[in-house]
Parts: sequence; structure tokens; C-alpha cells
Amino acid sequence: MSDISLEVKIGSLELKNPILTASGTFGYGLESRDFFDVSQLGGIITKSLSLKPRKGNPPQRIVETPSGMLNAIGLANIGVENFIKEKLPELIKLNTKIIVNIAASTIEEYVECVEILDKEKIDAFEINVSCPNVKEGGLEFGRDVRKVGEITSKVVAKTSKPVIIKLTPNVTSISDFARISKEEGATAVSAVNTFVGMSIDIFTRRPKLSHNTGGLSGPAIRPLALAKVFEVVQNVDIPVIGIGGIISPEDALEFLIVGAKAVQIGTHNFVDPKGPIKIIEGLKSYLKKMNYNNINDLIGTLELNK
Amino acid sequence: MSDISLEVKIGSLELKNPILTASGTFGYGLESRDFFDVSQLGGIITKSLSLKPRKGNPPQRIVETPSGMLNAIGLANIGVENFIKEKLPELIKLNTKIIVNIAASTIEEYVECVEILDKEKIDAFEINVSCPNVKEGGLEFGRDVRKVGEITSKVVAKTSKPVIIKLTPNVTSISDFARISKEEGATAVSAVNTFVGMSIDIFTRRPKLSHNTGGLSGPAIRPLALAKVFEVVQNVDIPVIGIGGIISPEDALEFLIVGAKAVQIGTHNFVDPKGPIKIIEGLKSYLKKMNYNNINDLIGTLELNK
Amino acid sequence: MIHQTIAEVIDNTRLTDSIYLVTFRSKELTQEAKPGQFVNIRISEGCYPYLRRPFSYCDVVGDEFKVLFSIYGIGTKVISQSSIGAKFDIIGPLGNGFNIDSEFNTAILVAGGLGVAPFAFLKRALPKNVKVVSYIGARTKELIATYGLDNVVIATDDGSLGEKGTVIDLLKEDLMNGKFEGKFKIFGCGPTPMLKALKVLCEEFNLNCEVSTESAMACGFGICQGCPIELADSSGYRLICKDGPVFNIEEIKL
Amino acid sequence: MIHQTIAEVIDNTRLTDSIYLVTFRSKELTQEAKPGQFVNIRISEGCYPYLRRPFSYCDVVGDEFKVLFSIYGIGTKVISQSSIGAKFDIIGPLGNGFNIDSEFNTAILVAGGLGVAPFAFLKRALPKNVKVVSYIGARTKELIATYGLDNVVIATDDGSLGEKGTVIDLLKEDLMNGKFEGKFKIFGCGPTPMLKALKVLCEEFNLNCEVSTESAMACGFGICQGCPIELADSSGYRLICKDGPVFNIEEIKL
Ligand SMILES: Cc1cc2nc3c(=O)[nH]c(=O)nc-3n(C[C@H](O)[C@H](O)[C@H](O)COP(=O)(O)OP(=O)(O)OC[C@H]3O[C@@H](n4cnc5c(N)ncnc54)[C@H](O)[C@@H]3O)c2cc1C
Ligand SMILES: Cc1cc2nc3c(=O)[nH]c(=O)nc-3n(C[C@H](O)[C@H](O)[C@H](O)COP(=O)(O)OP(=O)(O)OC[C@H]3O[C@@H](n4cnc5c(N)ncnc54)[C@H](O)[C@@H]3O)c2cc1C
Ligand SMILES: Cc1cc2nc3c(=O)[nH]c(=O)nc-3n(C[C@H](O)[C@H](O)[C@H](O)COP(=O)(O)O)c2cc1C
Ligand SMILES: Cc1cc2nc3c(=O)[nH]c(=O)nc-3n(C[C@H](O)[C@H](O)[C@H](O)COP(=O)(O)O)c2cc1C
Ligand code: FES
Ligand code: FES
Repeated sequence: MSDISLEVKIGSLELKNPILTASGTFGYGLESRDFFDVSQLGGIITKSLSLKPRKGNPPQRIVETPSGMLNAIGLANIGVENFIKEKLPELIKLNTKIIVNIAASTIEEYVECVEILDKEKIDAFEINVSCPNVKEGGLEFGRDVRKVGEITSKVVAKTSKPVIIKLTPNVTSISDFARISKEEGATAVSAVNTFVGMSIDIFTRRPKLSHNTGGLSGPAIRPLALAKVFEVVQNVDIPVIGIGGIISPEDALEFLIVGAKAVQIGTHNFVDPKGPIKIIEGLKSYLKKMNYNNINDLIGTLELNK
Repeated sequence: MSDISLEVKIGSLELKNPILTASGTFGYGLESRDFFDVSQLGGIITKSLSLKPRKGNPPQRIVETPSGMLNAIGLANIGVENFIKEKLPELIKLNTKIIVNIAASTIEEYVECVEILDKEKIDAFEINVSCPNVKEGGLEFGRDVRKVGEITSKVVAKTSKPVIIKLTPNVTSISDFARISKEEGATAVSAVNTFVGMSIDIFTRRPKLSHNTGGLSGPAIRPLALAKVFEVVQNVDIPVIGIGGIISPEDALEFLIVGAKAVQIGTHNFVDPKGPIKIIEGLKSYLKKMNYNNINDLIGTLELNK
Repeated sequence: MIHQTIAEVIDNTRLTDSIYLVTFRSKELTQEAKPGQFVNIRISEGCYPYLRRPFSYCDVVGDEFKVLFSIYGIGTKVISQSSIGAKFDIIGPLGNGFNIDSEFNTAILVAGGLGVAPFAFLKRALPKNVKVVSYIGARTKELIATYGLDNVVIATDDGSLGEKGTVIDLLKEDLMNGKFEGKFKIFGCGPTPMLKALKVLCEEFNLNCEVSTESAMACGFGICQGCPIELADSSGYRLICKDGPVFNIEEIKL
Repeated sequence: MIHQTIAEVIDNTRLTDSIYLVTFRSKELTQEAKPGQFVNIRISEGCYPYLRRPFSYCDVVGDEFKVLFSIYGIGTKVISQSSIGAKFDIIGPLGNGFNIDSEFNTAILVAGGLGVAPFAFLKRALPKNVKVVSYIGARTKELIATYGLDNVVIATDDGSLGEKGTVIDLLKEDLMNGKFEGKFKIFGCGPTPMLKALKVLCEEFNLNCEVSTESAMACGFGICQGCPIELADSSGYRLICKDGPVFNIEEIKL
């Protein structure tokens, strides 16, 4: 199988395989080392970092739902400085790409985080524009095309590393957001972040999540995430990284065939910590069986019906 | 238990209980009579009718997904005239409310359908504005606030029966659509129709659905549908009928507590034809256990955290 | 009348490495069942897998019925692992059945793989004076079941059992050799490529033939419109679950 | 080191109508396990229920460990129905355990309902010279398990077994009567209202006490941030799965 190439390129970012772990579902990239050699991954995306540490939301932060889960973690994280001091030295020893995810409450905070991290040995940025509880008007940046454009252009100006804009699916037309990201200089977009959801305790008559609403992830959302990736691929010429409900090689293949250059494994890391490795192995078996030597020959080969 | 009242009012539409069967998931209301006495339902909503019969899409029309299913039926239906001739005479014998759902490709077609049906003994209209494959620009009416307003006002002008606008969840802000529906005279809105989704056959590298994309329904979408209903209830003062992934009394109660005046059971009719009746029974048991005499005392009693 | 009821597993027999024959008991699901009809089985009380799984009546005796299947995915896996006494929520009898009232003195049953499923029951229901010949084909030996049938001609793609080749080839040869005398009728069930070949054969020889068809299904009783099959004249669709699963082969596009 | 491995069910005993004790075999999950730690069990190969379910080590002997639980929802139902030889994908050992190194000569175990789960293993691990007294309370008799414990004081809300009342009431009485001599330490596990009352008691009597806490969990090993518990000084949160589930009762807000 060694002659099958899984390498993919996303702008200047070269991945040895298209399997990444999604932000917020793989800690700071070090916690899962008990389960497998994380250097086998195409790349690791960190938990969203903000300029200062954040405590996150009070309990209850998660709720299980049919084939999925809601979360309202509230971006609990150690902050950029602690990350650089405590986590990065170990992370850069790994033989895989390190992509740092940034979340912020203001445009200035995004810029500041990127400026600080740009000096470090990280491989790329992923910008989480779908962060709730932001200053401006209370609406997520991620639902405002103008704001996403502004964040992209300002962040891109501060770094020569690849910048990936992580899009929210909670919009009428996700391709508008991919288009502005491209126009303002982003290397790629990743799609999707979680879908807004809710769950009620019928005995207390209160939302189960302390934050009232949360984000739905897991297999339940896979068909929706795939349709969003399809929409972007069909309409905008920018590399897309697919995310949403991937739990098997077959699932990953659906996104790659639709045209995603790489995919991220999220919630499944909680359920099957060895999952990403099984998916990498499964990709190889599929390619072999179907007589592909290079995964790039498969990516985007979707044929539409009619 | 006979002293517990399940009656709810949606404008002038009085339902003996808040459990309705959703359009497209209960045929023309007559097929499930083998399983239970359908007169026990709060109401029956017909399959979407168009002016002329429609053949619908070629196979494959459905795909199972984790805790849900995708469908692209393509509005296969017998048309308004055949409905009136073949189905309505039997339907009006039932001791339950008959709500006719209309789907159309043009605004004129909506109006014409309503004009014809207004003369019949039906109890209300549900207007499906989320119908794919429409003339105008290829975009669903349901994603265009102006169009939804126009359809609502024109339809309302042609009938004195209650008009319910059925909203699509595939928009950034569903409450904008509820607001225009209210402003243009709708009696209520129902939320939600299916979420756009997709599924790929990794061996043929084609979408499994002949229509390429389809609509996701079933338990997978419940937390998302509930959040949409919550958004409408919080922002617009119009009765809402909740729909999406309801399979148990507990699920129905989540929507009612959030503020839905009634709910519709959709996909679950396929899986458990007796489901709606079990849900009605379950509502009664819950109300009894929690010491409510009237379901209206429970509706909208959600208390938010923080 | 269609019933939704709880049926109990009273036997579970593994016929080959991959083929299972499971017997259920239920008065409601048996008393009006006809060959070619099917049941729709709920696999999980929860919501995965969420949809029911359809299976032909393989055989019906008294208040017992059998289902014949191989493990395909999660649904068939769950049923294959069920122990005696296990209970399933099942809907049936569904669809129409084979038409055995028309006059013929030989019934030719043509099955591809698990397409053999409805034929034991069909054979049992045929008038005693009707001669039955069965052609059963599959990829390989492991996938051949002949439950309830005798007078069987077998074909496998790899030649591991019976003739190497397809059942349609064998049937064609026998037809050309004038093997069948008097009036005969063909009953077919199997994967689409087999049914297609059968349709060509039937057109060529102008044969009387009914086939049982398959499709993904959500409801199984005609309310979801999820299981269309196109009419031969392109005028529209029929529902496999309600108007089928058995169709006259001339009537449909394959 | 944390392991993700397949463990086999080697025994399944129903202790009362609603309480089950299931024994698994696995070297990796036992050799480093400490009382108070837990395992996280995958219920379904599919995606419903999707998340794992956490259970305390109830007892560990050699390469076998036991899990004690009552049927609560789908996950506990599936485990309760598992037959000998059934295999589960399990992660463990997870979290920290009870601190038994500090000096005390009496261990007072206080359990509410299934909160008794970790105590058989705790008792086994305590130095021989430590005296153990257990207070076990529940709503009713059916929910009382005393597996692995002797010297037990029982309380039920309905008085169907032992004293009528709560374990905290009983413990308080015994404390006031000076029942315990020398140095003692309290180990608590149970529902939040019980732990709250225990915290009040500990503050009142200035007692040395560790409790095992619970929360909904997605990962169980510290990567999802889904299981926070607030620090007593409101300065932030700890993760129950990683920093707990055992905490010094002073340290946390209950
Ligand atoms: C009327 C009828 C009678 C049948 N009788 C038998 C029988 O007697 N024995 C037998 O072995 N099998 C029979 N089948 C096929 C059987 O239903 C499938 O093998 C079974 O659903 C597989 O389920 P699974 O969970 O094991 O597989 P999965 O891997 O879960 O796949 C099943 C999924 O595929 C879809 N699906 C099922 N069948 C098809 C299809 N033909 N085309 C497209 N999608 C499909 C379903 O919606 C389902 O979600 C019959 C099918 C029909 C429609
Ligand atoms: C560290 C730890 C150790 C445990 N040890 C035991 C034990 O030894 N014996 C025992 O009987 N139980 C124990 N529990 C509780 C046990 O995990 C639950 O009873 C079990 O998850 C119920 O699953 P279910 O599928 O049967 O119920 P379900 O009806 O499916 O409910 C479980 C759901 O509720 C959520 N949930 C589970 N526990 C809680 C909670 N405390 N607060 C809020 N939500 C929750 C989960 O996310 C899960 O999705 C422990 C829990 C933890 C956190
Ligand atoms: C518990 C949890 C925490 C998450 N935290 C973050 C985060 O900090 N930043 C971010 O960009 N996405 C976050 N996500 C979203 C995931 O990265 C991913 O986009 C989403 O879960 C969909 O993928 P999945 O279905 O594979 O989980 C989080 C998801 C979960 C479940
Ligand atoms: C097979 C199928 C067909 C449907 N057809 C229609 C339709 O004709 N008109 C309509 O307004 N909604 C239609 N719907 C949407 C449902 O009425 C409902 O809004 C949706 O399925 C969500 O509810 P559920 O999750 O309970 O199924 C259809 C849904 C399904 C699954
Ligand atoms: S399966 Fe629903 S109509 Fe045939
Ligand atoms: S359960 Fe995931 S961090 Fe604790």
C-alpha cells in the first residue's frame, strides 16, 4: 500500500494525508497520545484560543441527542500566551501540521492573536468566525458577510502563513461567505462549524444547556454538512476542508468526492479516540480497491445525476 | 383523565389536541386507518397538493441517514381536482380537522389552488413555501422574505379560512419570515420543513438521490427544529406549530414548553404508524403527573437559564 | 388489513455462512398473507437504525412465518443475532402478491441470490397440479439458498456450485430446447441486472412473467412516496410497496 | 496510561429488581486502576446512543473488574442485557481516584443509591488496619446495594429497609454521639442533594472528606471540556473527568 499517496495540498500547506482533527474535539493535540501516535494525522487543529484565558460556561455544557450532541462550552481555553508556553513546545515536536484555531470577541482581538502566534512554529491558522457571545450587536460575526470579509483581510495582512476561515452553516447562503473569504485572501475555508440547536428538560421546563442554545455536531449533521460543502465547491473556487459528522472512511470519502481537499474529525474523537487512524487506514484500503494511486485523483470526482 | 383538556386554538382553528400529522408523511390522511382511528388526531395535514398532478422525481427518492432520512420526493401528488374528487369525501367524514397543504411553482398557482379549495369543507390551509424546483430564479420562495410576504398576502385575500405558512429552516433568520407572514395576515406559521442535505454513493461517486440533494427529517434534526421554533417564539407574536424529529411525548412537550401551540409528527409516521396516538396518550399522562388540567397552562412556560 | 404488531422469534437457523432463516410467530401477520407480500421490521427501539427493514414472506405455515436473508448491514445483523423469544415490532402483510389464479401448468421460478426468498411460500400456495421448476443463481455457493424448493437448477458466477454462468442463460437454453410444455408462467426475483436480462428474455420469447422488485423504503405502506418504479410507457411511477412489489414484467421499466 | 480496548463480559448478576453487577475481563483496564476511577463504555457500534457511558470501577480483582448500576436509560439497559462473552469497547482507567495515603484509622463511606458503586474497590484497597463503616441510603429498598461491604448502616426515604431518613441524618447523629474515635476520613458518592448536605455537615464538623462527582460527559478524558465543576472560590472550573471525579469536598461548589 506504500505506493498510494494520500498527500494533499491546501495552498502552501502540505498534508501527508487529508485527515485532520477538528478544533475543540482534540484538546490541545497532546491528550490523545495514549491512544495512538498523533504524528500519523494529516494535521491537528487546536481548541479555539482567545487572547486571554476563558473560563467557559457553567454546567451543563453538553447534551446528547439522537446520533449527535449539543455543546455550549463557551470557548473555555487557556489563552494564547499559556498555549505558547505550555503546549506548543510539545506540539511542535510532533511530525504533523499544527493549525491554531483562533476565536475572538472583536476584530482587533483576532488580529492581535495572529500577530503573536505568527512568530511561532505553527503551520497555519484557522479562524473561527462563528463564535457566540461577541460584542458587536450580539450576532455572530459568522452570519455577517461584511464582517467575515473584514476579519479575513485584516488577519491575512498580519501573517504569511495559510489562513483558513471556518464557516458557520447557520446561514442562507454559505457560498457568499466562502466567496468573501477568497476575495479577501484566505487560503481555504473549512465547513462547517456546529448547527444551532436546543434541548429542554421537560420537568424543570428549562433548557438543558446553561447557555440555553448550543451547537449540534456528530453523525446527525453529516448530510447537512455535506450539502454545505457541496454548495461551496459548486460556487466558489477555493479549497474547502469538510467537517461534520464524519465517523468512518466512507463518510470521509463522501466529502472528498464532493470536492473537499481534506476533512476534519470532530465529535467522533470523543466516542472512538482511535477513530482518525482507522479512517486513514480505511481511505488507503478504498483507494487500493478502487485502483487509485493518488487521492487527488479522487477528490472532486462527483458526478451529478440528471 | 377525562378532565384534562388538550384543546388548543390557533386563531379560529380549534384543535381537540395539539397533535397533527405532517404534510407528506401521512399520505392523504386515509392510508393509516388500518393502524388506528385517525379521528383521534388533533388534525391531519395532507400531502402537498399542486394545481395539476405531479409525477415526482425518479428513484432513488429516499436515503436513510443516522437517526434520520433524506427525501427528494419531488412533490408527487394527485393534484387539487383529483384530491377533491377522490379523497376529500372520505376525509370530511372524519371527526378531526383537515388542513390542506399547497405547494406551487408560481404565486398564481398558489392563489388558484386556494381559490378552488376554499369552497370545500376543509378547515385550514398550510402553505408550503419551501418547494424546490420553482420557476423564479431557481431559488426556493421560502428563502426570499419578499416572496413569502407576497404569497401570504395574496393567499389570505382569497380565503377566510386560517392560513398557516410553513417555513423553511434553511435561512439565516427564520423570524424574519415569521414576521412577514404575520404582517401579511397569516394565522400562524409552522416550523420547520426539512433541512437541505446530501448523501453520496462512494462507489458510483454519484449522489444517492436522483435529485442530488434532498431534505433531512427525523430525530436527527429535532434539536435544530426546536431552536428555530424558539427563535420565532422569542421574536414574533404569532402562533407557531412545531415540526421536526418528534417521536415521543417528551419530544412534543419540548416544543410546547418552548411555545409551540401544536406540533406535527412527520417521519415517525413511517416508523411507528401508531406513534401519534401514543404521543397523545403520553401528553395526558405527563399533564396528570405534573398536575396540569389544561395544556394551555403548559404551553410557552419555558424559563431561560441565567 | 395491515397490522402493526409485536411478533416473537421462535427459531433462528443459519443455513450457510451468510444466510439466515428466522421464524416468527404472529396470527395477525400470517392469516391473510399471500406469496410475494412482505413485512416491515423495526430493528431498534431507539433511532438507529431508524427506518424499518422490509423482508418477503419466505414461508407461512399456520401462525408462523419465515424470513430468509443474508447479512447486509446493521438491520440484517441485528435480526441474525436475535435469540428465541426476542420480540420485534413488525408491520404486515404489505404490498400485493404474485397472481397465481391465471392458468398455467408449469411455474418457472427464477431467483438471483436472496431473490429466492419469496419462492418457498409461492410454491406452497400453488395448486397441486402445477409443476414447479426453479432456477437459482448467485455469485458464489455461499449465497445459494434453496429452502423449500426441489427440482432446482443452480448457476453460480464462479462455478462453485451448479453451472457456471447466470440463471438467465440456463433458462434461455432450456426454453430454446423446448423443455417446457403447455402453459407456463415465470416468477422472477433478484437484483436489477438479473431482472433486466429476464425482461429482455421475456420480450424475446413473449413470456408471461411476474417479478418482485425492491427499493429503499421509508414507510412500506404507501404514505411516503419513497419507492417509485417507472412504468414501461414512461407515463409515471408506481409505488413498489403498495402497487408492488410484484409487477407484470411488461408493465415496468427495469 | 489510558487504554481503549475491547473487554469481555464474564458475569452478569442481577442483585435486586433494578440493580445489576456486570463483570468484565481486561488486563489493560485493571492493572493500573485505582478506587474512584472510572471506565467509559461504548454502548452501540452504530450511532445511537452515540456517546459512551461512564461507570465507576466497583471492584477490581486480578484482570477482572465489576460495574454496578441500575437501569436508567438506553445505555444501562443494553449493558444489563449483555450475555456472557459479549464484547464492549471500553476506555479506562479514567480520572483520579480517592486519596487513601493520608493518615486515618477509620474510613466512613457515605453513599446515596448507586453512589455505593466505587466503595467495594475502595474498601479492598484500604490498609488492613483501617476500620470501615458504611452509610448507604436510597429512596427505597430496591435501590440499596451493599456489594462488598459489611458494617453497613442503611437508610431509606420510605423506611422500607434500615432507618427511615437520610444517611446524612444518621451520620450526623453518630458524629454527635462521638461514635468515631481517632482520625477518620469521609468518602462520599451520590446524588447532588446528598453531596450538598454532606458538604454542610463537613463544614459544620470540620471534617476531612473526599467525594466522587458526576456530570454528563462526552469524552471522559479531558478533550471536550464538557464536564465542568465550579471551584468553591468561584475562580473557575475543574473538569470532572480529568481533575475528578474525586474532589476534596472543600474545593468545589455543590
Ligand atoms: C419488498 C422487499 C422485500 C425484501 N425481501 C428481502 C428478503 O426476503 N431477504 C433479504 O435478504 N432481503 C430482502 N429485501 C432487502 C432488505 O430489505 C435489505 O437487505 C435490508 O433492508 C438491508 O438492511 P440492513 O440494515 O442490513 O442494511 P443497510 O446497510 O442498513 O442498508 C439498508 C439501507 O439501504 C436501503 N436499502 C435497502 N434496500 C435497498 C434497495 N434495494 N435499494 C436501495 N436502497 C436500499 C434502506 O433504506 C436501508 O436504509 C427486501 C426488500 C424489499 C424492498
Ligand atoms: C464518573 C462517573 C461514574 C459513574 N459511575 C456510575 C456507576 O458506577 N453506576 C451507575 O449506575 N451510574 C454511574 N454513573 C452514571 C451513569 O453514567 C449514568 O447512569 C449512565 O450514563 C446512564 O446512561 P443511560 O444510557 O442508561 O441513560 P440515558 O437516559 O441515556 O441518559 C444518559 C444521558 O444523560 C447524560 N447524563 C448521564 N449522567 C448525567 C448526569 N449525572 N448529569 C447530567 N446528564 C447526565 C449522558 O450524557 C447521557 O447522554 C457515573 C457517571 C459518572 C460521570
Ligand atoms: C465539544 C465541542 C467543542 C468544540 N469547540 C470548538 C472550538 O473551540 N472552535 C471551533 O472552531 N469549533 C469547535 N467545535 C466544532 C467542531 O470543530 C466541528 O466543527 C463540529 O463539531 C462539527 O464536526 P463533527 O460533527 O465531526 O463534530 C466544537 C465541537 C464540539 C462538539
Ligand atoms: C418523505 C417526506 C415527504 C414530505 N413531503 C412534504 C410535502 O409534500 N409538503 C410539505 O410541506 N412537507 C413535506 N415534508 C416535510 C414534513 O412535513 C416535515 O416538515 C419534516 O419532515 C420535518 O418533520 P419530521 O422530522 O417529523 O419528519 C415531507 C417529509 C418527508 C420525510
Ligand atoms: S415505502 Fe413509503 S410509499 Fe412506498
Ligand atoms: S467529559 Fe470531556 S472533558 Fe470531561
